[in-house]
Amino acid sequence: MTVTSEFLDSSAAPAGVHQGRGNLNGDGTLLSVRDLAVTFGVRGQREARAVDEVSFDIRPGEHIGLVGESGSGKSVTSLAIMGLLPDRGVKTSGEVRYDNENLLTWSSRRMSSLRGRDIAMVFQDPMTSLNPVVPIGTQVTEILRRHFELSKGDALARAGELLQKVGIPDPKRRLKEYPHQLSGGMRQRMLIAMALACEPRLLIADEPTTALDVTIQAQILELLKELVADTGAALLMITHDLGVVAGLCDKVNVMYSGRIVESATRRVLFGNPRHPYTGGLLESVPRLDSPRGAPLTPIPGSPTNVLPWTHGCAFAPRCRNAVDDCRRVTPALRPDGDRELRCHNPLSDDLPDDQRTDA
Amino acid sequence: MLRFVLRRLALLVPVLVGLSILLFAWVRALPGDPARALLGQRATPEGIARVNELYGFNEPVLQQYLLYVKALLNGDFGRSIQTGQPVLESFFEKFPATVELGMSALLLAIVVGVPLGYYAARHQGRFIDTAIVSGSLLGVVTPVFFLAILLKLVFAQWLGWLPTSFRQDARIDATHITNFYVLDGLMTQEWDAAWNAMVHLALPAIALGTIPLAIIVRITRASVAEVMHEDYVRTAESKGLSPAVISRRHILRNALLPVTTTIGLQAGLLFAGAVLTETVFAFNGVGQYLFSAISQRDYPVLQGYILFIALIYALINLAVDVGYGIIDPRVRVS
Amino acid sequence: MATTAVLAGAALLLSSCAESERGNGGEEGTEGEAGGGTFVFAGAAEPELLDPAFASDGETFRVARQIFEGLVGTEPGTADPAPLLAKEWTVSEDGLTYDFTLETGVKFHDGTDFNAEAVCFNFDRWYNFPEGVQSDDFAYYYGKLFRGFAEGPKAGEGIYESCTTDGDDKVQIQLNSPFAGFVAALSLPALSMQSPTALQEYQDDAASNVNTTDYSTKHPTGTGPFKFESWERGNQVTLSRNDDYWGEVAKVDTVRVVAIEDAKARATAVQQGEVDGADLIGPADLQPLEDAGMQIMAREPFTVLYLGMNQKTKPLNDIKVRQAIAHAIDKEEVAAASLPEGSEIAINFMPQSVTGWTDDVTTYDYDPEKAKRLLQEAGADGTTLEFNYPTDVSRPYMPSPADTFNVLRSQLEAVGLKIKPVADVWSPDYLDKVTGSADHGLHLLGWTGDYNDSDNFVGVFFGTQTDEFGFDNKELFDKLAQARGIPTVEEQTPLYEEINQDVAEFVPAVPIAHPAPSLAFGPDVTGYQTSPVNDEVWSSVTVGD
Amino acid sequence: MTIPLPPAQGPFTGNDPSGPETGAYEEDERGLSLWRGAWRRLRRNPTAIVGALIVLAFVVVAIIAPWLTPYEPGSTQWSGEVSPTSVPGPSPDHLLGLDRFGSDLYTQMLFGARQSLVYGVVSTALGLSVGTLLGVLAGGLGGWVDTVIMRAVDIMLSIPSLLLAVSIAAVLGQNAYSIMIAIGVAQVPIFARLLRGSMLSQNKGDYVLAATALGIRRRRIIIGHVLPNSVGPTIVQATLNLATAIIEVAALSFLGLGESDPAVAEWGRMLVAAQDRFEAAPRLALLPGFAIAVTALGFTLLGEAMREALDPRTRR
Repeated sequence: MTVTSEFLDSSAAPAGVHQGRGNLNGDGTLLSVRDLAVTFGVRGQREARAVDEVSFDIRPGEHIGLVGESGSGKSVTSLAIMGLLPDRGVKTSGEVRYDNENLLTWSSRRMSSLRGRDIAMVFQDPMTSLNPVVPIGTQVTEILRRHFELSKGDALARAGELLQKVGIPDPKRRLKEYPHQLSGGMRQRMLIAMALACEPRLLIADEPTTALDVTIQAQILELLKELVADTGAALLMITHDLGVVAGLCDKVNVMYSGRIVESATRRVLFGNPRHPYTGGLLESVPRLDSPRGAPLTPIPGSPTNVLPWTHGCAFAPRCRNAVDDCRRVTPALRPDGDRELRCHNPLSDDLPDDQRTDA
Repeated sequence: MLRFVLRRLALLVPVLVGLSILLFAWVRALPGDPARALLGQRATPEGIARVNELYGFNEPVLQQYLLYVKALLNGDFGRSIQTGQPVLESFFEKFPATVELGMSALLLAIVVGVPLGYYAARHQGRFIDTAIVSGSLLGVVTPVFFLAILLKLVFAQWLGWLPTSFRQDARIDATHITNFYVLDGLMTQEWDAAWNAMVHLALPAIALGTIPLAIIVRITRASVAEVMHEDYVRTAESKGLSPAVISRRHILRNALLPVTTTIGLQAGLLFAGAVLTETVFAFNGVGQYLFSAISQRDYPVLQGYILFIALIYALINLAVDVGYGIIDPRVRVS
Repeated sequence: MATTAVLAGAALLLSSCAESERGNGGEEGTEGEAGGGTFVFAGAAEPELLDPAFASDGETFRVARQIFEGLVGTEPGTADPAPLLAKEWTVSEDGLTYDFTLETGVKFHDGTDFNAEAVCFNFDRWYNFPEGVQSDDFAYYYGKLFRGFAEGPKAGEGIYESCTTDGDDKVQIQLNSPFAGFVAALSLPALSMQSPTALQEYQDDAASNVNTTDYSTKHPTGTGPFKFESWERGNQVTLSRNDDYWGEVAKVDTVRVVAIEDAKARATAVQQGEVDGADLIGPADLQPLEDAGMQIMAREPFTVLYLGMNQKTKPLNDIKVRQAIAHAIDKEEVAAASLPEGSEIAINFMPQSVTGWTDDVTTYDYDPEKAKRLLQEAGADGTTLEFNYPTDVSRPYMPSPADTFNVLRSQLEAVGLKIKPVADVWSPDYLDKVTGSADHGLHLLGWTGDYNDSDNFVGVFFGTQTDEFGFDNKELFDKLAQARGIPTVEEQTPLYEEINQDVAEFVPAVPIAHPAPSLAFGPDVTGYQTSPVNDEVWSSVTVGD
Repeated sequence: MTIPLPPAQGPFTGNDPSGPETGAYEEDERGLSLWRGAWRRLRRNPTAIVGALIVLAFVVVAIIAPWLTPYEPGSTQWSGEVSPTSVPGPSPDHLLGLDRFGSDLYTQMLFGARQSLVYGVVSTALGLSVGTLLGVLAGGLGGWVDTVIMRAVDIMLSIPSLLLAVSIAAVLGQNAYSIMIAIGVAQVPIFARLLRGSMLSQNKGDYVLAATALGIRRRRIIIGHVLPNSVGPTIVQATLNLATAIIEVAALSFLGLGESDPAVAEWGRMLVAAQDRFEAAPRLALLPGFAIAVTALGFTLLGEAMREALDPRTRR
């Protein structure tokens, strides 16, 4: 049972659901981010570079993780891709290549017809991400009617199906209800339903489970995984939770203070983290395979305690491995075997086998 | 919903009772004999005796109060010292004019204020925003009567574009059924009468509407600015919705909730403003009548009108709350 | 004086209007020839009610004069009585019996006949007013003029004896003591003839509030050139032409009287063409209106404005102080600063046209030095005096009291007095305080004559001991009572001249001026006839081309 | 599979896209007290500066008015130069000309500021003190005291404040005090509500809970902790109310209440008096009208800037 097939088979399906959708980039990627930089300039204060030198590729159907603490720039990256950053006080440079074009140069009008249909997004907090005064039905149908020429009735019928897909019981009734009448998990299902309504080619999920109860989190991840697989959409998973990435992603990019510090396949990264920050993140996660009673090791300091990248390595103030160079020389992101790494003094890659993870 | 309304109405009772006590005490606090205060210059010995009997001014205070309330419940709000007209009758005669003026002012305030506030919020920090915000501040601090005088001077006296006073040209033979002149004109298809009434409404409505307009601009701006950054607006944007749908359905529908409440609160302001505006424009409504009652010391009129205005004010706010419940589903259920 | 020019202009305009009327009007204006249209006139307040018998205010009378007529009217442009519903009359030697011959063929608006019986009905109605309406607030004029009623506290004090009919067109009124102003008084709207049928049907003189009876609000019925149409409270009174009028039918179809309290607003309304005419135009607005092409008219002053002094308070009980105040006042400056052009400086408490006016009185010329000297002699320099004046009112004799007060204040302060201003709203506070209590010092007040009668001026002011002036001058009171009782005007004259001299000597108040009330009209209004006693009937008015 | 509960303000909370911009900025404000922070923000806010300058100018003029003019207020000594159709304009002797009563307009304007300040401050102080007392009693004692006071406040709020003021002035008679009292009383409900609300919200605050847990007596908690924390909003409200009070004084004068001297140096009264000299001398109406508006603007700007400064959340 796939949503795709139903969409395409359904007699009510609008002609050319996928019509007008772009091709892949010349290099076979669906989306290719190159040297993305985002600068916030608030009047009267010095500019702050939230994202810099960010590059990664997403191929069709691929699941990519973007991992980092809050303030690491991962959400800004996703908003930049979606063209959702505010116009004022924000400077964006670099390239977001999609359909052989740079999305950053698109007009807002053109972006808006791409959003929701080609690239969709699920946000972190389902409690605040749904409009409290608009019935759920309208919130689902509006995206369908925006991108497909559907009558109100057809859109409602489709919305009902979608709700069923995401596991919301009694969709007919729910469609008439308002968000506050739903639980948090239900709401996140709603948001996922909306995001997948137009069968996007890329789904960006920005911390989709953070705000949910632990028990719900797994369910939602499972649902996401299943639906993404069914529709064949690529997934960009943004999270601070390596656990989430471990179960989902093919490739992982770790960000710190606006830059990618390590980028590798899941297996490589989890098996042998080389950037001290990646290592720190992994050590602070409880693992089923760690010895009983082994203490979790948090990363010392706070993410606000940074060194500007222009002066050296931003992580240096919190880094156990920091050497003099880290405070003087800006590290570059260099290929390092099966990964890319931005570090003067990486962790050794000779971790014992039993500590390697196969998620 | 019904229970909500009933509960709110029940809450109104102590306020009205308290108000009646206050107004009852007020007449007794006025300098001089209460019966004389109520009858004014025309106080004849018989009149005083009659009022004394009617309100029991010679009885114990509690008895007096009960008699007063009994009279109120019988619809006897006393008679004007000036005209001898029953207070209730004059109120209903003049109320349509004030409602017409107040509604026009409010309509103006909403129709102009909401888009301005919205526009300012969407262009926060730019020149146009600064201009709108400064303008609204000026609107808030400019005294109604000063504005009314200015408008009258410039548009009526100097430029001669609009009439200076009255609700309708005395030259026009208009049929008055409801005393809402515009409505009357439309109902009887006396188009020139309706138009004339509207022209006469223009300046007073602008004068009276300016403060609510300024307040609505400010609240809308603040509210839109807040809602604009809500997650659900970002969600809507991420769905690729057109800016129009985002504004209307996702921003305004939320942002206007606090504006609704404000509109209810404006009602009190409008009544006070109507006293000043109607006076400047010789607009024959409750406000002008109150003004002359104030200057003529027409206490029965003041007493009755204040009670009515408080009641209407409370009902308007109740209506606004009910309306709020209709717009905001979160309130509706609870 | 510049004022004469204005008056002459007004007169010119009026006479030319009158001429043109005669030119095209013929004997009786037919409907076709009448100008038609609506004449909108703004007064300063609403009428209080529509039954003039219970009224004493100008606004009520203004409307009443269009609907009702008395037995006697006034000669156009003067205060002198002239035939109206009564064609002619004779008075007996003793001044007690009056015989009136009535116009015939006159009908009330309700279609009933005006005849001798109707006249007696009205006289009897007044005489038999129930106690509730005998107070000054209602039957003020009847009470003042006839001094008593059939019942109540003033039973038996009245001078009215009886009314007898002789056929349909002859009426004899019998008084029990002479009243020289009787005929002139009958020109007052309060004593106009009302339809007995309508009164019986709609009026209830015993109602708890006669202001709100059906008759007083919806059914006033007289014989005048206009019929009552409607009264929208707070808005306007609408009258329509009486096509069956016994005299010359009115020119305009409809007349509306609106109330604009504020003098400035009245002026603006005329200028903007919102109304065709307005009364009591403030002095400040005359020039701008004239510049804008509006017509300005001034009534021949039949008013007096005075500065009253309460002799119950010190040091005003000292005649030297009162004389000093009289010398301190520059009447010309007061008139220039606060009164309309056309006003005349006063030396008597009555206008020149009234019997008894004389220039042979003590005048107190403007002489601040003398004033200071007198104050020093009285030991009163530097004293603080309360000065009461009303706010928010314009009266025919006092168009802008605050301005008048201010000029007087600075003049009085210039001679070393200190002034403490006490302002109150005109009604009821000011009137109560000044005429009904001893709690006042100096005050502004005045009078507009109701009809040509000396007693209507000096008698009103100084006839008895009052709270207003606070003095007890038996000699003066007696002289006034004696003058009142003299049956003919000719015999009264020397006595009133003497009284005026006495008053000037005694200085109970300082007569300041005879202000000329101003009216303004739009450029296309013709035929408005001003009257010193406001007896202005709008039947000759036309609007537009 | 989650990361352990982070420490307060720890690394793994939130998802703030604007994180980097505020990071460094907040750092240096930490440790400043609320008041010092507010003061800093106030000084940086151009709105506050404009407002403060207007208020300062107004207050200074009001205080030193007698030294700025050789004439007495309300003196109509040049009434002879004024006629119904002409009011002398500016001249070396009279910077702004005369008014319609023959007073020096410049002097009247200066002393008008004084009058407005006195009326505004006295009435607001009255409203503030009575309102605060009632609010503290209601919020502090709760129970029937609260019910009674708040019902009374509801009743007062059910009458539009201008009408309330008018009714009170009617009882008190025509004098300056009646205006001050009337406007003051009309402000009572505003302060009572404010104080009660802030007391109630703080009653639930952590530090009150802590203090209660430490066994500190209720009265001391209120006086020592709750009240000081309400000072900020109260000052803000008082500043804003000054603006309203100044306008309402003028409105009551406009309605003919208040002092009886027509030539009194009071802006509202001057405006009324100027109405029928509009054509001859528009400045007579425009100057006091703008003076009222600008003064009210000053207090409003200052009040709003103070509100922003005290409550950083409301900042844009």
